[in-house]
Amino acid sequence: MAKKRLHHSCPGILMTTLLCFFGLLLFFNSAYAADPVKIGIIGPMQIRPGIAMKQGAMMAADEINAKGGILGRKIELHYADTEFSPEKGITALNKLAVKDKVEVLIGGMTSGIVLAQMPYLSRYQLPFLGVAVASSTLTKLVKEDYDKNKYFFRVGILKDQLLAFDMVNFIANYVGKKYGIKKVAILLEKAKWTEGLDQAFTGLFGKFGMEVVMAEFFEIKTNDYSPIFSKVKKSGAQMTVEVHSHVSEVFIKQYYDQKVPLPVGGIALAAQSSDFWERSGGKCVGEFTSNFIYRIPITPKTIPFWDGYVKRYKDDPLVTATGTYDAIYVYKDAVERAGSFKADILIPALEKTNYVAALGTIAFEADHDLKYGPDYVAINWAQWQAPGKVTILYPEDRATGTVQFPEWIKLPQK
Amino acid sequence: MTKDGLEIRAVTKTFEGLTALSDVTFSLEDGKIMGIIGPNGAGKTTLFNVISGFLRADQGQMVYHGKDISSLKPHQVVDLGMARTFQIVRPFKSMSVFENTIVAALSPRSRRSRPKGVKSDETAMNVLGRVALDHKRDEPVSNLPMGDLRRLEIARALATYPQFILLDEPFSGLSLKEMDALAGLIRNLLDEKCTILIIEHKLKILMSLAPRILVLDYGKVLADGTPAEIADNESVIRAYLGRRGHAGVDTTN
Amino acid sequence: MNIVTRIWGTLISRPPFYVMAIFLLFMLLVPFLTDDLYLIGVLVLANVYAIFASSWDILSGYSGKENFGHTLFIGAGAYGAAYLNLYLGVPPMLNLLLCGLIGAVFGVLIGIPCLPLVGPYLALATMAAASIAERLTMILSKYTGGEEGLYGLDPITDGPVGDYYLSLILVIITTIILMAIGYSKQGLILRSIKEDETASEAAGINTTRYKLVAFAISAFFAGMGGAFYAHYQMYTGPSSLSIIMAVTIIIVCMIGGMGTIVGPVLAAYMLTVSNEFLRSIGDLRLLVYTGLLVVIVLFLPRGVFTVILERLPRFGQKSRGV
Amino acid sequence: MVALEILIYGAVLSGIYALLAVGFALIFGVARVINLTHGAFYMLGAYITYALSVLLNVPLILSIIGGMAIVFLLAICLDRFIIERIRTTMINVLITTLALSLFADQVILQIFGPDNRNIPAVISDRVTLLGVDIAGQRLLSLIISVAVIATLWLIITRTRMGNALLATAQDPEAAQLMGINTGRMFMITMGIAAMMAALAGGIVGSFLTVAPEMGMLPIIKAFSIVILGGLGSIGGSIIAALLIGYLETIVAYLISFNATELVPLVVIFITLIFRPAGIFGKRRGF
Repeated sequence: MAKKRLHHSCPGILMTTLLCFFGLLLFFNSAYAADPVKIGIIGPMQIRPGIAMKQGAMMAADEINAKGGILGRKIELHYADTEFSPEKGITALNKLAVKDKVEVLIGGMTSGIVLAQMPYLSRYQLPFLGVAVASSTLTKLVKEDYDKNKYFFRVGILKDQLLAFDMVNFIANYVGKKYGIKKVAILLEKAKWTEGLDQAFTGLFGKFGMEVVMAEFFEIKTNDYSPIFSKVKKSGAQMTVEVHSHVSEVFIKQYYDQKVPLPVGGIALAAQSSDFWERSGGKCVGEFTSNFIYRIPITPKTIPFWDGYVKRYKDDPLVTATGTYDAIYVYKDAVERAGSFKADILIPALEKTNYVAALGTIAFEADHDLKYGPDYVAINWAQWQAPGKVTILYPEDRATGTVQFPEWIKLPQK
Repeated sequence: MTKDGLEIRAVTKTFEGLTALSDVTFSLEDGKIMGIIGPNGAGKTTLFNVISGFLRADQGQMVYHGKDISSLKPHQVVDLGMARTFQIVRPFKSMSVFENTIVAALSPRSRRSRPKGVKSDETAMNVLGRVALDHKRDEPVSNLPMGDLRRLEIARALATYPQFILLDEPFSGLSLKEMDALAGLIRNLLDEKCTILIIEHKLKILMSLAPRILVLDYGKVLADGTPAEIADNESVIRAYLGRRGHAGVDTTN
Repeated sequence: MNIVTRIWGTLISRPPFYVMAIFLLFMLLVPFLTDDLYLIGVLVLANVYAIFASSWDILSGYSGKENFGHTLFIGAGAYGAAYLNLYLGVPPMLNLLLCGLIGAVFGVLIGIPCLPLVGPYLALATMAAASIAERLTMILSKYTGGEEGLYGLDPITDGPVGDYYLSLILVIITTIILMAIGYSKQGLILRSIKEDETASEAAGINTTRYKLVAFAISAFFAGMGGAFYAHYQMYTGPSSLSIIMAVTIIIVCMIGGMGTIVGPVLAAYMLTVSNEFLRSIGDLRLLVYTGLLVVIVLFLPRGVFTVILERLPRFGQKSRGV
Repeated sequence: MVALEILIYGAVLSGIYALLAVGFALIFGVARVINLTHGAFYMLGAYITYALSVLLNVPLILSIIGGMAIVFLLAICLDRFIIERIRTTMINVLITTLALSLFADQVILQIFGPDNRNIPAVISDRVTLLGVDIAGQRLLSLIISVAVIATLWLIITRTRMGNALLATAQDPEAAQLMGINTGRMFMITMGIAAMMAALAGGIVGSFLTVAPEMGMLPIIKAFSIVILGGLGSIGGSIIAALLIGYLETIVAYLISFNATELVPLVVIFITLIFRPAGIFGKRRGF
């Protein structure tokens, strides 16, 4: 009986609901004053790096707003989730550009998503300060078609080739020299940004007098690494180099379980977060990791930022937090120099940026890439050590300790 | 070997070791009617399924009008002019009486066979008229009583312009009046030179229609003859009486 | 001209067609009623989903062959458009047609082996086929761009309003053709296959052929929609092949009412638009959706709009036949 | 050496797959339901074990048992309040159970966030077996799988309840006529299967990972195993689990590491096209 009655009343209810939907839609008017400057934060908001972006942005915005905003306009943050998919990334960008009417985009993670978003930047004339995208293709596009792609700037991290260079430099000049390691096996996550790295590595290791005995891509969603580790064991490599920007707990857990007797480390975004020790069940012991900042005085702003962040969020800042925080300041700096928020006037000013940020001194190359070097932005190398702390090793003037290997690690000489 | 009629030669069909049909052989001339009887599980419906292409015989041969039909698909069998009805009626439940019939009228066989200029709608109405369902053309099938559903089955078969009809217990569930009407329809079909193979439990009405009856038991042909011969056949009597109560046989009207 | 009058003749007596016509005419006016480009963008997406859903419906809703791999055809169209445009410079408009054909070819290729399968077996086989294609885009990342897909396709029009009108025209064409098929004798035969394939065969219908044609038609429009989607986004990637998307399409059709064409189209708009409104509740959105879906399946198993559509009176006594 | 590694790692993989697939096959065989929430039960088992052991400091073994118990109850409720009502329509069951598993993902995402979690191992030592280094927990998971499946086998073949289950699987209507409460049989099956999935989730947490979407991949595997083995055939599922487990391992070691995920999908497709009843199924389920 009840079921029947439901069926009778449903058409009416549903029609009304439908009409209401469209009615609301059409008369929804967002015509309030455009006083604040709207900044769009775009990234994978459901996962840790995206949350860190949001946190870094809020911190910068609050600081700037407390001091009167940018050219007298308060910052208003808008967020959009790319959900780790280029398609959703486009929808998210559309939402920020058209609905929220933001004046600049900050964020971006996963180069493939930003590549898919690129054509839209010129459509909406929106500057985009990319925080966690490493593919060199992005800035190559700026160089190839400046008028169309000039809106993109890389802020938070270095491009893939430089990441590779810095890593090879650390492995060859620090670990390699110290322990006589000459042969490496490289395991890379399959992604747009690692494609560039793969090519860069073979040449680079050769240049530093090392040999790549094995290079293998694995998929982001890999669940069982045993076959690949067994291959590593047999490859004759003396060290395992890992490169991935997604989940890497499974990788390191199984590396430990399988007692691969080689030192391991490289670029692993997950391993940069402070609770990685706990999340990997302590199995990341001995893993080399890197980060753009640690709690060390890279610039006078680094430690205040770090402490402020930890105080506010009870968590160490991820690279995406630092990048977003700095990017907002870089934007403010450029706007104030340009005296305008307009993209056409702003972009030349952004190009002339020379700003001391938490990350280092931020300046851009002609193709809008982040400048690299001890005077600008460089990577710090460290190691996970028992009982769950990160010891900074390199550059040596920033070191907080020395290398310690677990007992099953076999080294060529010692 | 004749070019006419249907010839079934040594057809055998087994299901997971159970023999449903064993070495069944018979033939039927065009324009004739033959009844099939047998206890439940004797393989009558299986025989229909094999002939109409829904099941493939393991062994044996079936020839209709000189053409081997052993490996044809059901719709190809219909295309040769053989239509069937189902023992458990299978209407298209969400469709109207008319829509049910028109599906058959849309078959290639029906399009080819009807007089030029006649549309499928007309064909469908026509056959509905023949089975006296035309007044219910727009009713949803779900509202129909059993008698109407049986006639709808037959209407659907007729809409394909068959020369040969396999009727699977067409009289079950019908009232006396309906049975008379259906018997009349079957006689009409015979007058139109249609060949009919009919499974029926209601022996009285079957015997009044069919001058020849085939008895199946355990998948084997037990007897093949006139009603009188069948009634006197020792093994037929044993097969029926050997079962508890005249299982599957209904001698009443 | 004969075909046009025939299509019109088929549709003219059908109330759901008027519902659709009124709705789509209203949609034509939307850009005059609002200058919210974001809303227009959302509605472009709704148009795309309307094409995907209605093309699924003509096969699965009508013949009951529930295809869980519709994205294979969409992906074939989308990747086809990307290759044709990026490597051969085929213009977007031509791609819509070519990729429809590519989709149809895939429809036939998948249709032939899958047709004998019924129920969950068909669902699984089609789902596996789409998943295999998705995995292959990852494995062959050199040619397909892997996880990140192919980008840099030519835009199909010069802005959101153009995209909107083009996609709406595609919806109109698609729905007119699909509804005409649905109400035609072929549609009736497909419905008979859904009801009882055995009885359909016994009525002399070559069900395999009808199912295969339905596969091809369904895949044609899916491929066309996929090509539009790729050009609209100037990008295509493996998510256009994902099971989640295939399931989303089925859900749209289930909520709208399977086998009606109108229902899935209306549901596509309703869900896409409400999806945007629910953006404010952010993460909880999926939670609301999945919960709602379970409730609908339990209490309105035939879909939301079916109940309404069936209550509309029919016009024109004469042609009430088929 | 490679052969030994394939042997051992393949066995572990097959064991976990079998644990998931047998439950899945059981539900299908007895209740004629393709239950896509099976992956969610696996995920929930892992999360409940994590919450109990890591957050509430309950001893690990008890946590795993707790996870199994809670999932058992959830499964019974699912059967009673939802599946019971839609059992007859295949597409409704598929879509509803899929929606429910997405629902479960979202609930977990809201509670625990997107980060991956780690469940400590029952056996945290690494062992060297025949020259192959392997986590103790992996071996343990193999042993548990074998033990659980053997127990299940005994229950089904030797007990009255098992006989009732088999009767229901063969012909629910006849079973009902014989006085078997088929509704209860469906519910028990659902509960047992869900418990096995939860157990699998609880023990893989230390060498795989615990994440909201972790149930999706295993469900595809379980599905392909059950199709290969023949829907409803428990023996078939075990053999199919071994086949797929080893096939994946062999492909990973000898052909391409990245082609492993393709294996179950291709197996599903080919099996369905050429032998829809599966290699050990006597007949099609539908």
